[in-house]
Formats: sequence, structure tokens, C-alpha cells
Amino acid sequence: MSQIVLPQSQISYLSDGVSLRSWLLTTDHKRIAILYMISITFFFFLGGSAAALIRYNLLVPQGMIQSAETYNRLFTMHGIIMVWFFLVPAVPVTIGNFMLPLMLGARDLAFPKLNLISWYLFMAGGACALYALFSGGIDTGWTFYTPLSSNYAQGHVAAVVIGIFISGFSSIATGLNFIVTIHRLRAPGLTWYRLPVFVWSLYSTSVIFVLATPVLAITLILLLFETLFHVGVFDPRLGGDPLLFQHLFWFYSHPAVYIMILPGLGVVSEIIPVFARKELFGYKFVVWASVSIAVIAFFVWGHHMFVSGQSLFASVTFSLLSYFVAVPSAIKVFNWLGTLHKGHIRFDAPMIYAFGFIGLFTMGGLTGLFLAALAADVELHDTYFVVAHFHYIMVGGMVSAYFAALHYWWPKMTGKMYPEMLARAAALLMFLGFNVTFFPQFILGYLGMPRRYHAYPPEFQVLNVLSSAGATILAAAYLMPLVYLTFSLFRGDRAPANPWGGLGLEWQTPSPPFTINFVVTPVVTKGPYEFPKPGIEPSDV
Amino acid sequence: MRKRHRLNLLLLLVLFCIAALEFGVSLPPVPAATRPILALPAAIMAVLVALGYMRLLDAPAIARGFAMAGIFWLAILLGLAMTDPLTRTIYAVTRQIGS
Amino acid sequence: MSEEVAPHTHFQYADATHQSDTAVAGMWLFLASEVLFFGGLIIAWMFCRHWQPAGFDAGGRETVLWIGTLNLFLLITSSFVYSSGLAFMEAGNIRRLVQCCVVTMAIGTLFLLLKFYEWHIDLSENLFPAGPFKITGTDAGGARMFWSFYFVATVLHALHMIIGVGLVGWVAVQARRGAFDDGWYTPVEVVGLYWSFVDIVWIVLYPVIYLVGRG
Amino acid sequence: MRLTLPLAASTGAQTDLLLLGLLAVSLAVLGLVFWLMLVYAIRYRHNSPVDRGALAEKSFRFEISWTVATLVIFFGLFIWGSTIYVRLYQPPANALKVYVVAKQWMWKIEHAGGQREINALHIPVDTPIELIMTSEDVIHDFFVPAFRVKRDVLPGQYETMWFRPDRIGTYHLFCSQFCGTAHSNMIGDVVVMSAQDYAGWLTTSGGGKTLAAQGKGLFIRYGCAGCHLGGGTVRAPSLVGLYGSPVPLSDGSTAIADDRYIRDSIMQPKSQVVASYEPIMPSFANVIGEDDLVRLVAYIHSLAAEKHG
Repeated sequence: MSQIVLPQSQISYLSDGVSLRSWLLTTDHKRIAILYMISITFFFFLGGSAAALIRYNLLVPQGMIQSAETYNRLFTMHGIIMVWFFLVPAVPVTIGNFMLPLMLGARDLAFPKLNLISWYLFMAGGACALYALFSGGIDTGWTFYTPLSSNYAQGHVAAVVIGIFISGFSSIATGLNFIVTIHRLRAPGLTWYRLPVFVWSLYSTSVIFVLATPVLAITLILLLFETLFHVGVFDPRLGGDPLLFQHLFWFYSHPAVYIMILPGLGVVSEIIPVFARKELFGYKFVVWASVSIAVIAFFVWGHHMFVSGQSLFASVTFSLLSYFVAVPSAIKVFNWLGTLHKGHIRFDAPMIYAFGFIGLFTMGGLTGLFLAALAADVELHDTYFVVAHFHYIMVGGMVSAYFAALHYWWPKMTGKMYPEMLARAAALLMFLGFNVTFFPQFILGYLGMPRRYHAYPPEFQVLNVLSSAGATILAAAYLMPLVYLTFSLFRGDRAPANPWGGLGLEWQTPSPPFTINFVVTPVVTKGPYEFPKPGIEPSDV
Repeated sequence: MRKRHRLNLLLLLVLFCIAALEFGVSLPPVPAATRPILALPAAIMAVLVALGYMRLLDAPAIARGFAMAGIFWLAILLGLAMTDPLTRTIYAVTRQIGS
Repeated sequence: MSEEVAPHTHFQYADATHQSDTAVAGMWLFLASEVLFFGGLIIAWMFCRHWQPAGFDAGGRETVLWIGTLNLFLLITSSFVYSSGLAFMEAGNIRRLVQCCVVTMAIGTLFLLLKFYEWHIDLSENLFPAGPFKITGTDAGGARMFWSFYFVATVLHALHMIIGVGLVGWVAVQARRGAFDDGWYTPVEVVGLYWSFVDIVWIVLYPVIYLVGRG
Repeated sequence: MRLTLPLAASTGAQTDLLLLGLLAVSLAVLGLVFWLMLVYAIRYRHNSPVDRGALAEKSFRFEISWTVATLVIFFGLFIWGSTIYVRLYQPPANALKVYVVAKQWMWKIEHAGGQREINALHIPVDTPIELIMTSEDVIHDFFVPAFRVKRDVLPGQYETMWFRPDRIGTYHLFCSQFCGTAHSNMIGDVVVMSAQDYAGWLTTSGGGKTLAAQGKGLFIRYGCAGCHLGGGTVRAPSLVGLYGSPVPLSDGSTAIADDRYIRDSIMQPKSQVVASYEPIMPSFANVIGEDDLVRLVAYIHSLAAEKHG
């Protein structure tokens, strides 16, 4: 590769070459973040439409969609697309890719070409999975439990498994890139305890990316081998153990749910101090809470298998460990409240999303305690209580944090301000729609309605109709940002370099930033949240 | 440079000895319970190659950190997962499908 | 940060050693993920062997022991050869490095040829788990599973070996083209890490496949 | 539309108590978080003139206090949850055994007296019931919300679950592990009846020969009697009085001859050979189906009663 001449040009990364080729072969982390954002949004609305059809079907006890087969393929598609093609990559690859080098004062990630390969792997995996899902799909649920998925499933299990397998390498590449960048490319003076908490949460997420995803890769290879040759690795009739698949699958999938939530925790820890104009309460505790979540996340996967025939000793061990992993999340919530105490809170759109996040994430976390208690899990496992629990954390927590981050850094990424009033309305509508959709499901789960049911007994209908109604409000609330954010690209007024008064290095670059980020590498002297005396207007900082 | 070559050669001989030992130990019939000791020579050889040929000691500090992380997480996967089959009291009955 | 940039250094690195240490750290992290990848295979092997000890031993006895053992010694030697090639590189002796790379590639190819020959023997003896299988009776299930692990593990290892041989070849070509000097030879180091790691994987797989069944 | 789930099994009372306890803890924490957010949002909003006072208070004390508090509460919940869970693993000896065979998209239930039901389970009130369940294809899950119990049903091995119903009535039975196309149709009714009604149901629903009686016929037809009833040329362990007693095995260990041991010895005889006997018994793995196996096990179970009886 020829030697790179250091680009001296001061033009922004958006207008630095407009040909399709300059976008599709870019190694600029900012452009790759934009490419990812477009593909993430596509997958989000695709998975969302599958969810809408599921809620449509559950309006009546016998199911609006005639064939149960179609319903099974719908919820499997909803699960696969949302987990692997929206939630796992969501914040790290879009906001993380864009902001990490800026926050570190670096010019790009450690391995720019690897970053582009990561996007292409993600799209290749996505294309492969979409081909399978649209040419018939599969009816195994996103968990692929054997022997159902290996011996009894009709449909394109092999093609979907290969698609997810390829997209797994995209996660490993991104995680590897982030960890090495955070270690090696920090600006002078930027010590570990001066790093913004979002960088710490990206670091913890990347540790899980790199160390959990390979186990998913080998699990999918073994599943593929079993599906093609029926040799009995997971088939008890030939001597295999179906619980082995569940152990291997959940060893990846539980840390994966922490991959999904940790960046959200980082974003909220970034937004609350800025909009409360007050230093983050207990910075070191919040930081070490993120890192300890990344480590303990690997000890707890057995709580998915309390009633699946796992041994008594293992179940009791995993129940204890599952309670330990809940403690760091509790510490974070208390520290956010500590930050709000005696602050100067401004309720811009990102802050409304952050408040929504705290409320819904706390509810999600607390219902996790229900499922970690062994005897309660016997009653609640595989019912709508579990569905409500993980939607409170994934949709109430993660998606709210994604929208919060989107609105918080939108001026920096696009150089345009979003319409404030519309954004606040969308945030409140999303909070309302979400609760109407998913709170009834807690009650349905307690009443014993099992998951993944195409038809259900009539006594559950009222709550299901309520939930479906909420889903329509939620769908409307998701469409609003799509409209006004794209609208702001063309009509939005120019964004100042630092609209919110944030102290991170990313706010010291113009909006949108140059291709090389910093003409002169900044030197860091203070911590990330040492705000000047309160009362000063943010824009004149 | 000469010292490095001598070290490499010495390591090669040590590895050959351990490999030969491992091969030799496994020939006489050993009761099933003690077979996991075969993991010992393999682990020693792996560590020797990592320290000697991969020069883990003079690699940057975080590289050593990543190596330790890999081993630690592997131990979690193997250790915690094995608590289930080892303590599962009910018999996993196999039904042979005659080939 | 000085504007003139050392050769081969990407614009986001301060200097050459900064970049080479980063590359080495990046490779070690990738190897940690590979440890988990093969670790998943090992836990699956431990699980199934726990439920089917008799079947696994029956399957293990059918493996071709001499090829496995010869391959073990071959790979250890190849690690030694490549490592001494790296030592020559540090002293700036590129000709020796190219020779060591060629020898390493030769050993790697010999390993692969032996492995293909072993697979040929196994397939001819109906040891592929699907379809007609050599071992029948109560141990058939366990042996069938052993052989499915054998093929998954050896195919994955062979793929890693093929990539390794390709990488060493790329290093040899670059070295002959004069891309490296004693000031900058990071790719040689990084490929060395990958090659020795593939050797370690075989060191761990060897007893699992060949010896445990025969004990 | 009701919002509470009636309890129909005395073994479920503890679980209900635990659920209430968890709800109380959650509401307390939630209330604290929501209240604080509301207060801070109003009191410390941007332009409110209220005095902010000393800003930089040490955070260490707060951190340790709420970390320790959460640890203690969580540990308590863990202990409470697992003590109840352990009891699920210990069915009482006198429990009424009912065999359940799950098949893709139906529940086949067989009572000791030979009665067979599809997607329905009739049981007497106030007697501990132990379900011995296995599956013929994929993983299912026997879930009765009213009894607060569920258990995955794995193919190729027995899973047991027990409860003591204490209210007469009909309750839902769901399959709660996704098992394919008609997963949502794999439901049924659990009918808890008084002792007299149950006895009446037993006779009217075609009991006919008991499971054990049918098992005796199979015991002869499959040739087990040839070796195990003595008098034959082959030396084989006697099965009289076997059920429930410890069996010395050839590898030195001893196993308790319960349902699983008997089933395992029929399907894979060489895995646990009785001490001082040759492993010559052929495997009946693909000869005997799930239903016949249940009858054979019931017959061998009845041989034990013969000795004690």
C-alpha cells in the first residue's frame, strides 16, 4: 500500500469526496459509522414490521393469521433480525465507531481497513440471513434449540446459521478494533480515569464482543454439522445431550444481552452529567461497574436453563451468580440519581430519553430478579413475563439509549440541529407507547400465558388487545424520528460546534468534523465532567 | 542473535522430550479416571511455545493481559459448564438407532 | 505530533514502534478469541465424552496414531524454524528469513498432505459419522460422535493451517521484495504469532483425538 | 378478565409468597427511584433558584452503603428462592405415579391402572402426584400455571416433577417450550377430582388390565422371562424385590434400582452391569417403544410389591 500523505485539507468528512466509490471503499471511521447507521435503521424497521404483524396476530384468541406456521416464522424472523442485526451492533458500530476516535483525540481507529471489512462482513451476513428469511424463513425461534432445529425444523436453518456466523466476525473485528484503539491511541494527558464513561462502556462491550462471539461461531458450526449429517452431537436418540447446545448457546447469548445494554449505560452516563451540568457522581464506581458487568456476564448463563433439566447444583450456583451480576447495574442507577441531585437539569430530547431509560431499565432489571430466583423462575420461565422483562431492557433501555445518543450527537455527526419540540414529543410518545405495549405482558406472564403461542386461551384476550394497541403507538413514535431527522439533514439549521456544552474531546472539533478529526492532537488536562460553575449558558462555554 | 538461536534450539529439544513422554505414557492401559492427566503435558507444551516462540514475555503489557484473559475465560467456560453434567444425577439414556 | 511521517506508519500512529506494538497486541487479542473458539469445541467434547465414555474410547482407538504423532513433531519443528527465521530478521539477514519461511511452508504443506492422507484412510474405512459407519452395537452412538468431533476439529485446524501457510508465503514474497528491514518487520512477527498459535492448537488437539481413547 | 392466578396446589403456596416478596422489593426500589427522579426533576430544574449548597460531597460512603444493601437483599432473595426450588426435587415416596409421554403436539398420559388419556390429566385431590415424563421427539415442557410448576420434557431421558393439588377444579395445561408448528395447540386440562369421583373415573374410563398386568404379558412376549424368571440355561439377576433396592454394579459402585435405572438397563444393558454377572443381555433400544417400556417398568415395580406384599 503506498505511503499515505497526511491530508492537510480542512473540509468536513461528509464533503471529502462524494462518489459512491469514496463511500463504499472508505476507511474513515466516521463514514463507516454512517454506512452502519443506514443498514442498522433498515434492519430495525424490518424487524419492527415483523413485531407489528405478531401483535396484529395476537388480537384474537385463535390468531388473526390463519397458519401457525407463518406466525412461528414471523417471531423467529423478529428475534433473529432484532438480536443479531440491530441490538448487538446498534450503539457500538454507529455512535461508537464515530465517536471513539474523536473522544480519544485520535485520527482514526487502530485498524481502519479491518473496520471496513467489519461492515462488509455485517452486510454479507445480513444478506445471507435475509435471503433465507424471505425465501421461507425458519420456525425454530431465535434460540435454535435442538433437537427441534437440527432434526425437525423445516426451512432454511443452514442458510440463516451461516448468515449469523458471518455477521459474528463483524462483531469480533469491531471489538478487537475498539480495545486496541482505547489502549494505544489516547491523546497525551488522557489517562484512564480521564476517559469519558462512554469509552469505558465501549471497552467493556468490546471485551464481550471478542471473547463471547467465538463460542457462538463454534456452536453454529456444530449445529450446522448436526443439521447436515444428523450424527447425534445434540440428538439424545444418538447419545448426544440437548442441554449441551443450550450451554454453548447461552454462554454467548447472555453476555450478548450485556453487549446490547452496556453501550446504552455508557450513553446515559454521558448524557446525564451534561444536561444536569454536574460532575458524574462516583465516576470510578460507574466505570468499574461497567468492567465488572463485562466479566461477571460470563458466569451467569445457566439461569436460562433452570427448568430445562440442568442439575440442581448447577442451577443453584447460577442463581447465586445471577444475583451478583445485578449489583453493578444497581450501582449505576444510584449513581445517576446522585448526579441529578443538586444539578441544573435541562429537559432537551436526549435528557427525556435518558430519564425514560432510567425508569424502564430499572423496571427491567428488577423483573430480572424475579427470574433469577429459582422457585419464581419455575413459574415464570418461558411465559410473557420473560418477554416483557427483556423487552423492558432491550426496547425500554437499549432503544431509548440509542435514540438518546442519536439525538445527542446528531449535531456533531451531521452538522444540522434536529427540531427540538418534535423530538421531545417523539420521546414522550415512545415512553407512553412502550409502557402500554409491554406492561400488560408482565400480568399475562404472571397469569401463565406461554411465549411463542400463535393462539391462546380467551381469558388473556383483553390484555393482549391492550398490548397490541400500545404497539401501534410505539410504531408511530419510532417513525417520527425517521421523518424529522432525515428532514433535518436538508432543512435543519446549522449546528454549533458544541450545542450542549459537553466537555468531551469530540466537542472540540467542528460539526461535522474534518476527515482527520484533529489538525493538532489535543492535550487533556481535566476529567471529562468538571463543568465550570453552574448558571453559565451552555452555548457560550 | 546467537543467544536467541541457542534458546530456540533448546526449547525445541525440550518440546520433543515432552511430546515423546506424552506419547509413551499413553501406551500402557491407564484406567479411565486418570486419563485427564494427559492434559498436563499438552498444557506445558502450549505454555512453552507461547513464552518461547511467541515471545509473550517481551510482548507489550496488554498483549500479556489479553493472553491471560483468553485463559481465564476458557477456564470459566470449561469449569462452570462442567458443573452441570458432573452433578446431574438422572441418567441420560441413549437409544441407539441401529446403523 | 511531527508532520513528517516515518515510512509504513499509518497517519494515526506516532511512530513505528507505536504501530508495531499495536499490531502485536491486536494479534494477541485475536488469538484470545481463537482460544475461546476452540474452547467451545473442547467443552462440547468433554460433555459428550462424559455421557458416552465407552463409545468415545471405541472411536478413539480407530484413529491413525502414527500420522497424528508425526504431525505433532512436524509442527513443533516448524515453530522452531519460523522463530529462528524471525531471529535472523532481527539481525537484518533477509536471505535467511526467506529460507526459513520456505522451510516452514514446506513443513506446513507436508502436515496438510499427511492430514489429507489420514482423511483418505478414515473415509475408506467408513469412519465418517454420517452414512455407513464402521462401529456398530451399543458403542455406535458414542463413536459416531467422536468422529464428528474429529472431522470438525481437524477440518477447522487444517483451514487455519492453510491460512497460515498462505501468510508465511506472503511474508516470504514481501521479504524478497525488500519490504522489511531490521527497523521495521512487524508483519513477520505477527504472522509468527499466528503460526505458533496454530501449532498450540494441534498440541492440545493431539492428545484429545489420539491418546485419550487409547489410554 | 381476572388479574390474579388462583392457586390450586399446596406446594405452590411458597412460590406465591416468594413472588409477593419479590414484588414488594421491586416496588420499594422502583418507588424510591421514581420519587427521587420526580423530586430532582422539579426541584433542580435548570432555572430554579433553589440553593444547591455544598456540591462536592464524598461519594464513597453512599457507594458502599447502597452496594452492601443490594448485596444483602439479593442474597436473601437467592436463599429464599433456592430453598423452595430444592423441594421440587424431592418427591415424597408415597406419591401417585403418572407416566407422561410428550409427542409433537400432544400429551399422552398413562395412569398406573392402565387408563390412557390424550391432553387431559385426571388426578385425585390432596394426594401428592409424581409425573414421570419423557418425550418422543423434541423438547417439550409440562406447565400447569395453577400448580406453579413446569419442567422441560427431554427426549431420551426421564424428568420427574411432583405437586399436591388441594382444590377441585379444571386447570390449564400448557406446553411452554417451543416445539414446532402446533406448539400452541399442545394444551390440555388438568382435572382435580375428589377421591370418590377419581375412583369412579378410574373404573369407567376403560381401565381394563393395569399397567403392571399388561407389563407381565410384554415381559413374556419380549423373552425377558426366559432369563430373569430362573430355570433357564442363562444366569441372569432375579427381578423380584428389585425396585427401590440398591444394586451392586460390576465397576464397584452401587445404583438404586428406580425407574430410570430399570429403563436404562433395558435400553443400554452394558452401561451398568450387575456385579458377578456377564454383560450378555442384548439391548432392546429399538425393539421396545416408549409405551411398552412404561408397562414393563410398572410390572417390574409390581414384582417388588410381591416380595414385600
